[in-house]
Formats: sequence, structure tokens, C-alpha cells
Amino acid sequence: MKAPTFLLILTAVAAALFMAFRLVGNDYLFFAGYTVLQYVVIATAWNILGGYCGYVNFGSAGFFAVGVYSTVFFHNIGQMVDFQLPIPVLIVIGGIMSGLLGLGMGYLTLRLRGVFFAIATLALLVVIETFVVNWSFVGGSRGAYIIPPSEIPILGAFIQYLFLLMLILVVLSLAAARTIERSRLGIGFATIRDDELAAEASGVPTLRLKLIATVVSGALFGMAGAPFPYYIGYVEPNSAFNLAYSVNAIAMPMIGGTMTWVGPMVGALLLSTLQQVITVTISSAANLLITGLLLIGFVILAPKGLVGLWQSLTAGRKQP
Amino acid sequence: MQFDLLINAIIAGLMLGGFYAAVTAGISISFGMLDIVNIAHPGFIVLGSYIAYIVNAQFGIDPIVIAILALPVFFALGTGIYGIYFHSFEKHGQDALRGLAFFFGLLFVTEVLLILVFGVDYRTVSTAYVGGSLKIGVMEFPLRMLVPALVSFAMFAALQLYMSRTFIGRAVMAVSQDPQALELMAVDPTRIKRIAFSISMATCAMAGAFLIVIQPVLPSSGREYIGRVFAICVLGGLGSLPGTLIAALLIGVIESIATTFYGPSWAPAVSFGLLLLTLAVRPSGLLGR
Amino acid sequence: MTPDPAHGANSIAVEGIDAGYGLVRVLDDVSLNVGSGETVALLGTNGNGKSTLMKCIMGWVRPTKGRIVAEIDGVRHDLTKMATTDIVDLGIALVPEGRRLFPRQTVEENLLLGASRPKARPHIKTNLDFCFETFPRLAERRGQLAGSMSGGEQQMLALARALMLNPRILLVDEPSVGLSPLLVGRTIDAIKTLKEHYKLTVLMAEQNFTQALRIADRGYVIVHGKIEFEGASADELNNNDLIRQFYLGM
Amino acid sequence: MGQPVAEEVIGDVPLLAIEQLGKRFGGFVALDTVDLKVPQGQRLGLIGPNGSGKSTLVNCISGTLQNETGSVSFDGQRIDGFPAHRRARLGLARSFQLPRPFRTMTVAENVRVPLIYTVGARAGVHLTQSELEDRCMEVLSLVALQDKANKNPFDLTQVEMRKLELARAMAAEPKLLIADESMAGLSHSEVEDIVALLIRMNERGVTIIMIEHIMRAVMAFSQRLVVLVSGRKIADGAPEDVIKDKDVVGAYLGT
Amino acid sequence: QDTVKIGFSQSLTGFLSPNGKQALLGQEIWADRVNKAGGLLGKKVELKYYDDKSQGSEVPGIYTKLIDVDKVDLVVSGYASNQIAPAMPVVMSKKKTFISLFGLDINDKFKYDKYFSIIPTGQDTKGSFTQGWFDVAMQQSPKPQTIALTFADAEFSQNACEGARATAKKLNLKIVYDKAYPPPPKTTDFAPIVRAIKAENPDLVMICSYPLDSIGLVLAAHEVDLKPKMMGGAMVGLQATPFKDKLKGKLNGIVNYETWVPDKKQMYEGAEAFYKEYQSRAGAAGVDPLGYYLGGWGYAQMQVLEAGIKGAKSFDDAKIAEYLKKATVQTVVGPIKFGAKGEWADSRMMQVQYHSLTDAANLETWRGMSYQTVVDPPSLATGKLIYPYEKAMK
Ligand SMILES: Nc1ncnc2c1ncn2[C@@H]1O[C@H](COP(=O)(O)OP(=O)(O)OP(=O)(O)O)[C@@H](O)[C@H]1O
Ligand SMILES: Nc1ncnc2c1ncn2[C@@H]1O[C@H](COP(=O)(O)OP(=O)(O)OP(=O)(O)O)[C@@H](O)[C@H]1O
Ligand SMILES: CC(C)C[C@H](N)C(=O)O
Ligand SMILES: [Mg+2]
Ligand SMILES: [Mg+2]
Repeated sequence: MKAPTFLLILTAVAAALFMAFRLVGNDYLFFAGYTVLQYVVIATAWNILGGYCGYVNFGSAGFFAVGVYSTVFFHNIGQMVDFQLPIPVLIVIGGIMSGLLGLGMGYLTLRLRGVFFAIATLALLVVIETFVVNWSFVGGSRGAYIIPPSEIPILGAFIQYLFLLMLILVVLSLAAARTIERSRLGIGFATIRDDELAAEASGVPTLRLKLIATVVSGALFGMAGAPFPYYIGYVEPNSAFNLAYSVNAIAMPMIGGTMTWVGPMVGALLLSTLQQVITVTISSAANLLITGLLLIGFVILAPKGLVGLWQSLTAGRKQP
Repeated sequence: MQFDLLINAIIAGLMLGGFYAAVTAGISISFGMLDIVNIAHPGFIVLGSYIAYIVNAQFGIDPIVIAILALPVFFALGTGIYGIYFHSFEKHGQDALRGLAFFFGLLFVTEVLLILVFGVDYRTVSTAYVGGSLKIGVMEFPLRMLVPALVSFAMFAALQLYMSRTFIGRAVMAVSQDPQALELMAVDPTRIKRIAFSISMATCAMAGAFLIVIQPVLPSSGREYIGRVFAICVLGGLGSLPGTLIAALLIGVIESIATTFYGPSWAPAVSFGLLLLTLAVRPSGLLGR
Repeated sequence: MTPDPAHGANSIAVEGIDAGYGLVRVLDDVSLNVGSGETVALLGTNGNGKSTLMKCIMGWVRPTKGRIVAEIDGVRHDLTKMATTDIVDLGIALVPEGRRLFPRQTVEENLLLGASRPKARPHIKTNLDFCFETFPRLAERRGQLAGSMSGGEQQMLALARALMLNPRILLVDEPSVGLSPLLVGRTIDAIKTLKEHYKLTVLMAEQNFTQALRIADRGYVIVHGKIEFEGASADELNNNDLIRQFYLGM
Repeated sequence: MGQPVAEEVIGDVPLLAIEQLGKRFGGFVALDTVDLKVPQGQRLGLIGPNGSGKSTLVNCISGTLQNETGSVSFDGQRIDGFPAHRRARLGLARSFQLPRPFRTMTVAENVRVPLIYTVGARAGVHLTQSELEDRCMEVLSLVALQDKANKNPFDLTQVEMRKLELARAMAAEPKLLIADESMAGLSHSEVEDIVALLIRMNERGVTIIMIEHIMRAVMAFSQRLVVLVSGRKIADGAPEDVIKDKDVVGAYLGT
Repeated sequence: QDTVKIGFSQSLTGFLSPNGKQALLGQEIWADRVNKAGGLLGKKVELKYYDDKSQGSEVPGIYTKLIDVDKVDLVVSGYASNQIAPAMPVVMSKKKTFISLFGLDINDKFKYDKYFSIIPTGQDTKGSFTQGWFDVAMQQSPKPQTIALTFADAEFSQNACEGARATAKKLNLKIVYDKAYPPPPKTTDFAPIVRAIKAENPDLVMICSYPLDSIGLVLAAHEVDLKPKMMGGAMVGLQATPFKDKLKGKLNGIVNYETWVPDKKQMYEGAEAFYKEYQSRAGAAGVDPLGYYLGGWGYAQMQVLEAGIKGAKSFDDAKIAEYLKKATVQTVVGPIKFGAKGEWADSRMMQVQYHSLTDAANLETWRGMSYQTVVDPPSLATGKLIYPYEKAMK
């Protein structure tokens, strides 16, 4: 399937989904759906660096939060000059901010391999969080209120607008991930994951590709985070830098499969939907327990994720 | 006056560092020596805290004594977990990422079990030395920090002796470098890893007791330590217990001085910034080989 | 100082083994034996299966056919299905291809690791003294990390580490790899010294046949996983056409 | 046997010029002031005992390692300091002694990588998808791996893995190809195949440096033979002369 | 349909859960009582709640689900600011009346006309946590001159400290130390903070802290021998029974805010019965055994809603809000009258001083008033402040 065709189909699916949701006409679907979609973008973002290039980012929450706080920052500026940027613009800005952070992180840490890289991203997360906590313009530790309008022309409820934006982000990020995966860039990424020395010897500019990956991945995280203040209405560092983002960003691709764009999406849809469902059915610690058990179960029983499981089921038994 | 402050800031930092060292000791073994990214380690430390809590509440035994009694329990727990880890991952070749996810899952499961058994309230222990403090000249040693720090130093000394003086200990230090070559020394690398991992889990009993002596504990308390624990381990240099101890003391002292003189708000950035810097300049850590 | 003398014969017999990796068969019906107290050379250029044979003896690679029997202090053991650690425990030590030192451990730590074998523990001190006496270089560098030593020093360390096991039978896989010609000679000499001191039975895989034959009692030539030639004496090997053909490409 | 080409004969700028190259690992000197000039179109054999620094030399030329002293020039341009991928794009390809295939890719994809990132990245070249496919299969058939195009490298035998290693280097359409022990473990006829293949490539104008222990192959292939011992060049000249050289016999073949 | 559904999110796991669960028990006891008495306007009450895991990001989804899917008739908030604020946009867009529990100054930003706050802070929300503390301090002699402020890097403590800072300035107290610290577990050892404060030798030490830091700071103060003339202020956590049990004698002398104490004057109608029931059920629910801090308040929150419904004789949000704006509601924690922004018309925040505690203190001690004196406001006072701090320490 050519990329434009794919984009078209994806858009059609998204549009159908949106219309179906509207038909049901219940805001909760949009709220829950927003969270699920947000995780699809986050898992896809993580996978571009983690799954395609093999560099594990522990600090996903930091990138997400930079998107969140870029919106808070421009919102607060907007309060002062009495002009608010529209959310799509804020998403683009959030993406740029997190992309820049990705670039910085790349330069600082990409010469580190394996766990050292992972630990460095974790350290970066703490440093950014401390910075935000101490930056009173964006609310510091006390948090910031971003009061969303409750209605919006044409669409009606504001959450539908946010949902639609996130849906567009999902379409874009999946299309981006798929395009990368099938492009020469994707092949380059895969060589980095497999063997950096051999990649260099085959002409792959590994450092540049890794920087591209950190920037693209960072930008997607940031874009996922940018509308969040409007979703939650009140942001404080604990909710923006929540460990759940870092954990889910890794867990979802792991459960779905890290080799293709489908894996993170499937993992995010599954895990995040499950988390939503559990939150509203068994109101207790069961949520964590199930995330934990699923994670353990999947990595033990389906090492290549759901996608890998599916592939080996459809491909039939291979010769020993 | 300023001089008093500095001296006491350093002392407080060293004691805090002693505690950090205890929290990191197990990671230094499992992650540093065995290449097992046991991100659930802090979760098991909290489990150690709860065991100290429950026994302390029932029988009034000192939490650190309880920890020592609980060592075999944690050792056995480690043996069990390593068994699962080995059969699911290590046997089929290393896959650090999947192992990581496994331990993430384990962290959650431990946390939930604690919630289910003990509820969500803060838990504390009562011991004679909480609140008291030893004074030598201008120097002050709050016993609540001093006792854990001293026991932690003793634990480090014991671990280091074990690692450097015994056959198993030496094998532990070598096992991740070339497990197959160990077989040529008539040593079963899997057994060595199992023992080492069990030891690393046993340290959770101690660190858990220290934690609950120093502050009240919640089932989710462990999460916040993940970053710090790995940071100290990497800063010190993988696989080096003395390195871990030094890094822990360094972080403790830096945080304490930053807190005393510059306001505590920036302390986390200082220590993690230091880690970033160290990684950029010397990726193998302070005492990395 | 001589460690406790051998109480009986120490020998190895490889009986018609096939072995390989996955689908690739590397060894094809290989048989050889090393008699008690002998030094036998296993000759062959790269990739002919020397190391694979060594791995079979040590239990790292399982033969698909045939068996391997060792006699230690006069007691026979079938090695074919034994675990590597148990084989080592019997008293068979291997100086592996690529040396396989623990690079981030010091020289001394590496040596002490060699003494992990329970039966070697009582002799640590005498063995260590002997190692340092034979390789004074190691004594000088006992605190240095093994990975930072030169190839020759590493080879000495690997040999010394194997001896810390207090073995009866010593297998050496290409001791000359990575060594300068001068060091090759010295290392080969050292093997001889050690063998005599410990009354060892030695099987040595080598490409450098001239050096190998200086100390070998006899030898086998392995070509593409088959024993192509068996020389009952060093001379017989020295003057063989096959060898000239394989080694010099003439 | 090809005619010996001694260095003095070379008029033009050599394709590869190495001057006073040095490399150490910690305290260990792996390469000690090596000089080597390779003219365009030559078939050079490089031999030396294990650990003599051959692979290290290849690494320094190809950029996998950076040399500490001396210089490396390629096609008239100083290239030391260049990252490996830039050198690859300039036309410098190498195979690895221990095969390093891209594990998660098929054999064909392995070969496609240099086609995209080396050939495709050169100025003025644009490969369409079908050209890419064609070239990929062409290279694979050179080493008789066309039937395994869609296999995973792990399904290959050691021998096929080596061929893949070589194919990947050839796919880069290099001016200079360095084959580091590509034949270890190959059978007689396979060795002959590979030698013939390398000679064919050479006839198309590719300069080749072959590192090998198999003397039969070395003698059949080389127009010139260089011997490295302990990081030093101890002999350089026509193969027939070099193997008779006393030092060489002493150091490499053993006395 | 003969039930009325009341929905809310509650922190049942995560770091706020000790308080969240305590409040939930209060809410459940209320529902049981109402149902036993025949329900509200003839309908049985059903509580519908979900765990927000102490994470604000869960809250918007929960409230939309409650309103749109579960079709609850009414909503109230969970505990506390961090979960109340994220619910506001949703609640506002659905035009629901919202009775919040222990949110600090939430409606300042939203200005929602159907918001009612259950927290005894009065109109000066930030200042009232510590106003009484300053009032008693300034009556003492020698009159305090200097003050140190230390507070956790978190929204509540920042706000409370902001109020305290303003008051201190108004009173011309010299601020000699004014620094935030990251709350635990980011900060493990509080001795350096306390020592830095001690070095400034302040007369007053105002602490705005969360539970873990409250404990850490009290212990560190003892270890370092910090003895200002008065210490305490807005320390969350000291009100909870497990923490009192942990600190015992080390609490002596501290003057801290309190929201309800089992003093005769505060035994409002229904209080005795409620706490009796709470305490009999606390063990099974695994929460604070006494429930003085949030159990009663969770109950009171629902009593306010109950009063609204009964007063409006309707479940209609607008009518309930209309009624509540004017009414004075009697609850187990006292009469509540709302003023501007839905905050209380008048503050009833107390300052309590702990004293005469020994290691023998136990649940029975905490049950009563023997160890604490209400020193402010005068209307609720049960005794005089022991001043300076050191005198009360023994
Ligand atoms: N782990 C392995 N997996 C697959 N094939 C292997 C493996 N190890 C060795 N081989 C192959 O088996 C064959 C014999 O290898 P072996 O190492 O036994 O040879 P050798 O005679 O010791 O050579 P060398 O001089 O290189 O050490 C070679 O073709 C080699 O490529
Ligand atoms: N990364 C490294 N770190 C330390 N030492 C190294 C490194 N790479 C190579 N060496 C050492 O440098 C020396 C030369 O190695 P090199 O691989 O170049 O030898 P070679 O001539 O290719 O040998 P072979 O015929 O075995 O392939 C060896 O002693 C080797 O151990
Ligand atoms: C102490 C309470 C009145 C405030 C509460 N802890 C909050 O976060 O808002
Ligand atoms: Mg070999
Ligand atoms: Mg080589």
C-alpha cells in the first residue's frame, strides 16, 4: 500500500470512528477515547526511538511534560496579552519544543549505549521536572489552571474538539511511523538497532539518524502532551511528569510488538482501554495489578508482542 | 556558625548517603554485576519496610533486628524470582528490554499486594533511637539517620568482603563478563547468578528497615527511589560496591549541602545533573572498571 | 614444590564423534586419543574444527554421534553427557580460544577464580607461588586489570589460570594466537615447563605447527573436520606433504 | 600470477595512502607507524600472524576505529577523522572478519542497506525501487545467495553468512574493497569461487585488499603481498619474493 | 425510578488514599443512615464512585462517565485540591452543583456559581490556615520579632505559605528564612533544612507541609534541638491518628491548624453517633481509627448536599445551589454558611497546641482532649497557649 493510500484509509477509519462516537453521543466516550488515543501517540513516539533504533527512553514523561508545559507557558502569555493561540498551533509549538529537547538529549547522550542511555534519559527527566517545579511562571509546583471553554462552535462539546485533534495526531503519527518504517530512514534505523558498527560501514550516518529519531520521537511526545492542559484543566508537575507515561510508553509497544507501527498501536489500544475499563469497573488496586500481570505475562509468553504472536500464528509453524 | 553548619551538613550528607547506599546495594549487585535491570528492587525494599512494620507492631522487635531475621526470607524470594527470570529470559539469550518490562510488572504486582494486605495508610515503626541524637562538640548525629547509616556501612563492608574474599563472591563479580568461561573454572554461572540475585534481594530487607526507621512508608513509596537508585549505581560505576558507596555518599553530601545553603528545591537537579555530566564525560562512572 | 603426584593414568579418548552448530556439521567422525603424560598436537588452519573438538571435550558442544572418555587418576569417566562444570571438576582444564579472561577483574582475581574448583582450593598458595615464579610478569602485574594487558601477558594469565585448577589433563586451544613470534616460542616453552612440573597430559590445538612440534610427542592434522593425518612422532609430521600443502599453499 | 607492482613504480596519486599510521589500545601498540600505498586497480594480499594488527588496520582505514597518529588518504583526500559512513560513501567498503549481519532483516534487506546509504547517497545517483531490487539481486547472485534473499541471516550457515558479509561490501560499489578473512571456514571450491569473484571485481576496476590466512588463496589472488607482524610492516613486494623472505618465514610460518 | 445516584471520584490508591478512604467511609456512613431513614425525598441513595488513583488526569474521564454513562443525578468531589480542579471543567459544562471536599481556593479561577467548598477556611482561603496562629503568637510576650517560613513544593503548602507570608509582612515580622523543599521521597533527610533554619535563630517557625515532611520536620527539629518560641502552622498529617502515634511526646508544644476536635463545644448534633459508627467500621475499612480529620468531613460534605436537596425539595442542581447559597446547614462538624465563591462565609479554622504527651500515649489518648488545647479562635478555645515552645516540650 502506498503511503497516500494508507493515509487516506487511516483518515477514513478515523472519520468513521469520530462519527460513530458522535452517534452514541456520550461525552464519556470522548474522554476515555482521548486518553486511549493519547497513549497511541505516546507509544508510537516511544517506538520510533526504542523499537526502531533500539534506544530505550525511560524519560518519556519528560518529553510529554515539555509539550504540556509549552502549552501552559503560551497560555499564560496569552492571558497577559489577552490573545490565546488556537490549540492546533499550540500542538505544533509543543512538538517543536519537545523535538528540540530530543535534539539536545541526542547530542548529550547518544554516544551512550544500552542501559546507560536509558539511565541518562531518566536523569534528564528529573532535571526537567525540577526546573518546572521551580518555575513559577508556569505554576511551579503549585500548578496552573487552564480553563477550557465548555462549548465550541459546530462540534458542540469541547471534549469532542480535543478528541478530534488527538485523532488527527494519531493518524499523523501512525502515518509517520509507517512511512519511516518502510522508508530508507526506517531501514537505517533498523541497522542501528541491529549493529551500529556494521551500519556505519555500510554508509549509514548513524549519529544523524539517531538524532532524527530523538527529534521525531520527542516531537510526537510533545504533540501528545500539548492539548493535555485543556483536557485536565489544571496541571501540576505530578500529573504532567507522571511515571505512568514513562511506564506505559514502554509497556504498550512491548505488549503490542516493537518491530512495526502496528505493535505500539495495538498495545496502546489494548492496555489503555483495559486501564480505562478497569478504572470504572473495579475501583481498586486491580488496575495496577492487571497492568503488572499483563506485562509479565506478555513478555514471558509473547516475546515479540501481540503482532509477533499473530505473525507466527498466521505463518504457521516454521521448520525447527 | 557557618562552619558548624557546613560540618553538620557534611555529616548529615554522609548519613543520608549511607542510607542511599543501602538502598542501592542490591541494584549494584543485580544490575551492576549481573546485568539484570531489576527495576522492581525499590518495590521489594518497601516490602521489607512492611515486614519490619508488621513484626515491629506485633512484637515490638527493633526493625533492624527484624531485617536481619528476614534476610533468609528475602534470599529465598530472590531465588524464586531469579528462577522465573532465568527460565523466561536469560536461558534464551539476554534481552534486557523484556527483562525490564518483566520487572516493571513485578513492581506493580508487589505494590498491589501490599495495598491488598496492608491497606493504603502510611506505616511507621517505633524504636528507641528515633528522635534522639548524639552530640560531639558542634557535631550532631541524629540516631534515626546514624543507626541505619552505620548498619549500612557494616553491610557494605560485609558484602565487599564477601565479594572479594570468597570464591562465590569473586565468581559473582566475573559472571557477567563471561559466564561460559566460569564453567571452565568448575563454577556454574547460573548458580552464581541465582546466589547473587538472592543476595541482592536480601539487601532489600535491610534497606526496607532503614527506610521505615527514617520515614513513614506507603505501598507506592518505592517508585520514587527508582531514579535515584539507578543514578547512584551508574554514577559509582557498574559492578563496583565501593564505587556505589562513594557515589551514594557523594550524592548525600551534595544534596545536604545544597539543602543547607542554597535551598532544597534544586537538590534533585543537582544530583541528577551530576549524573548526566558524569555520563557525558566518563560513561563508566566514578569507579567503573 | 610439587603438587600431589598423579595416582594413576590420565588420558582422553575421542571415539568417532560428529559435531556442529545448528545445521552445519563441523566435525566428521573424529577419533583421537591422548595417552597419559603425553603432549599431543592438534594441527590445522583456521576453521577446520580444532576449537570445536575442544568444546566437545569440555561439554560446550554436544557431539551428535560417538563418545568421549577420559581416565582421571586411573578412573574412567564418560564425558559425552556430563556438564562442563563437572568435567572441569574431574580435573580437565581448558585454556580456551580467545583466552576468555575476565577483563574487568585483576590478574590476581582471575587466578583466584581459577582456583574455584573445590579440589584446587587446598593448593591455592603453592599453585599461586608457582604461577608467579613461572611467569614473573604476572607477579609484577597482579593488581592490573586483565583486559588492559598485552596479548602475550594475557595468554600467560590464561595458562596460569588453568593451572590454578590443579588439573590432570590440560587442553590448550591455540596458545600462539595473537602473540608475537618471540612470545609464541616462550609460551610453548612454558607449556612444556608446566606439563613437566605438574605431570600433565596435554592436548594442544595449534596452527603454528613448527612451534607446536617443538614440544609435541605426536600429533593429528585436522582438515575440514576430519582427521586427515596422524603422525606418530614430531618428525613424521614435519616431513609430511599434506602439511606443507595446507600450511604453505603449495 | 600478476606482475609485481612495487611502490616506486606508481606514478599517479595512489588510491589509498597510509602514512606513519599508529594505533594503541591502552598501553598495547596494535599498529606501529605503518606505511602503505595502494595504487588504483591493485590486488593486494595482506597477511600476518593472528593479532598482528591486520583487522585493526582495516578498522583504521574504514573508520570503524580512528587512528591516533599518521594519516590515511583516499582518492587524494585526507580521510582520517571522517566517520565510517562518509568513507563508505567515498567508495571504501569492507567486510568484517566476524560476520555482523543485521539480525532483524532479511538477506536482501541486508544488501539493500549499502545500496541505499552508500550508492544511493552519492551525488547524482537516484535509485528507484525497481533499480534497487535489480541491483540487490545482482549482488546476491554474485555470491550465489539469490535463493536465500528472503531468509533471515540466522537461517544461513557460517559459510553463507560470510558470503553475505562480502555481498554487503560489494553492494556499496566501492573503489576499494577490503575483505577481512572472508574465506576462513570455506571449502576448497568455495575458496576458489570467492577468489575468482574477487578477481572479476578487480577486473571491473575495483581495488582490493584481501586479508587471509589461506595461503593458497592468497597466492592465487595477490599481485602484491604485504606482511604485518606485531603492528609493523615487515615485508612488501611480489608474492613469490615475499614468501621466501627470511623474516616472513620466521615470523609468520614459524621456524 | 426510586434511587438517586450520587457520583464522585475518590483517591483509593496512591499517595492521597489514606485521606481519600477515610472520607469515603464518612460518605458511606451518611448514605447508610439516609437509606435507613427512608432515603431522600423518598428515594434511596446510591453512591457511585471510582478510584482516581490520586492522579488528576483520571478525574475528567471519571466525571464524564459518571454524568453521561452512569447518569448520576448529583456529583460531589473527592479529596482534595488536585482532584477537585480537574473535575471543575466537566462539572461546569454539565451545569452540576459541586460540593467539594478540602479544596483550597479552587473557585478563585473558575468562578463557578454552583460550587460549594467544604473546608473551614472562610473567605480568606489562603490566610486562614495560619491567621489564628499569628493571632496567638502576637499576643505573647516577649513579642516575637522574626519568623522562618518553610514549605513543601506542592500546591497546598505553597498557597498556605503565601497566606502566612502576607500575614507576617502585615505584622512587621522579619522573615529570616523563606524556602521551599521538594516533598518526600524526593527529600529524605530534613535535618539540613532544620539546621539552616536554626542558624537564623528565628522566634517563630512556620511550617507548611504534607504528612511525610511533617513527620520528618518534627523529628529533625528534635534531633537538631530547634527551639523557637513557637512552631507549627499548616502541617498536614499531624491530625491523623497513625502519625500522632508515631510522634507522641515529640508533638508537645507544636501549634498547628485543626479542623475539628472532640471537644464538648464541638459535639454538634449527630457528631457523637457518627464517630461511634465510624470507629466501629474503621478497622474493617482499613482507615484512620478515629476519623476526626476526614471521616467527619466526608460525612458533612454529604450532609450539605442532603440539606440542599431537602431545602430545594428537588434533585435539580440549580435549585439545590440556590438553596445552599442562602441556608445555614447543620453538620456533624458544625454549622456551615457559604459566602462568596462558594467558600465559607466565615473561617472556623482552629489552632491547636499539643502538650503533656508521653510515650504512654495511645488510641485512648488521641480519642480525647487531654493532650491538646484549642488556642484559637477564641470562641472555640479550650485553654491558653503555653509559650514559649520550650516550656510545653516537656
Ligand atoms: N558458534 C558457532 N556457530 C556456528 N558455527 C561455528 C561456531 N563456532 C565455529 N563455527 C564454525 O565451525 C567451523 C570450525 O570452527 P572451529 O572454531 O572449530 O575451527 P578451528 O579449527 O578452531 O579454527 P580457528 O583456527 O579459527 O580457531 C568453522 O567453519 C566455524 O565458522
Ligand atoms: N578494541 C580493542 N581493544 C583492545 N585491544 C584490541 C582491540 N582490538 C584489537 N585489539 C588488540 O590488537 C591486536 C591486533 O588485533 P587485530 O584484530 O588487528 O589482529 P589481526 O591481525 O586482525 O588478527 P587475526 O588474524 O586474529 O584476525 C590484538 O592483540 C588485539 O587483541
Ligand atoms: C490540608 C488540606 C486542607 C488540603 C489538601 N491536602 C489539598 O491538597 O488541597
Ligand atoms: Mg579455534
Ligand atoms: Mg583480524
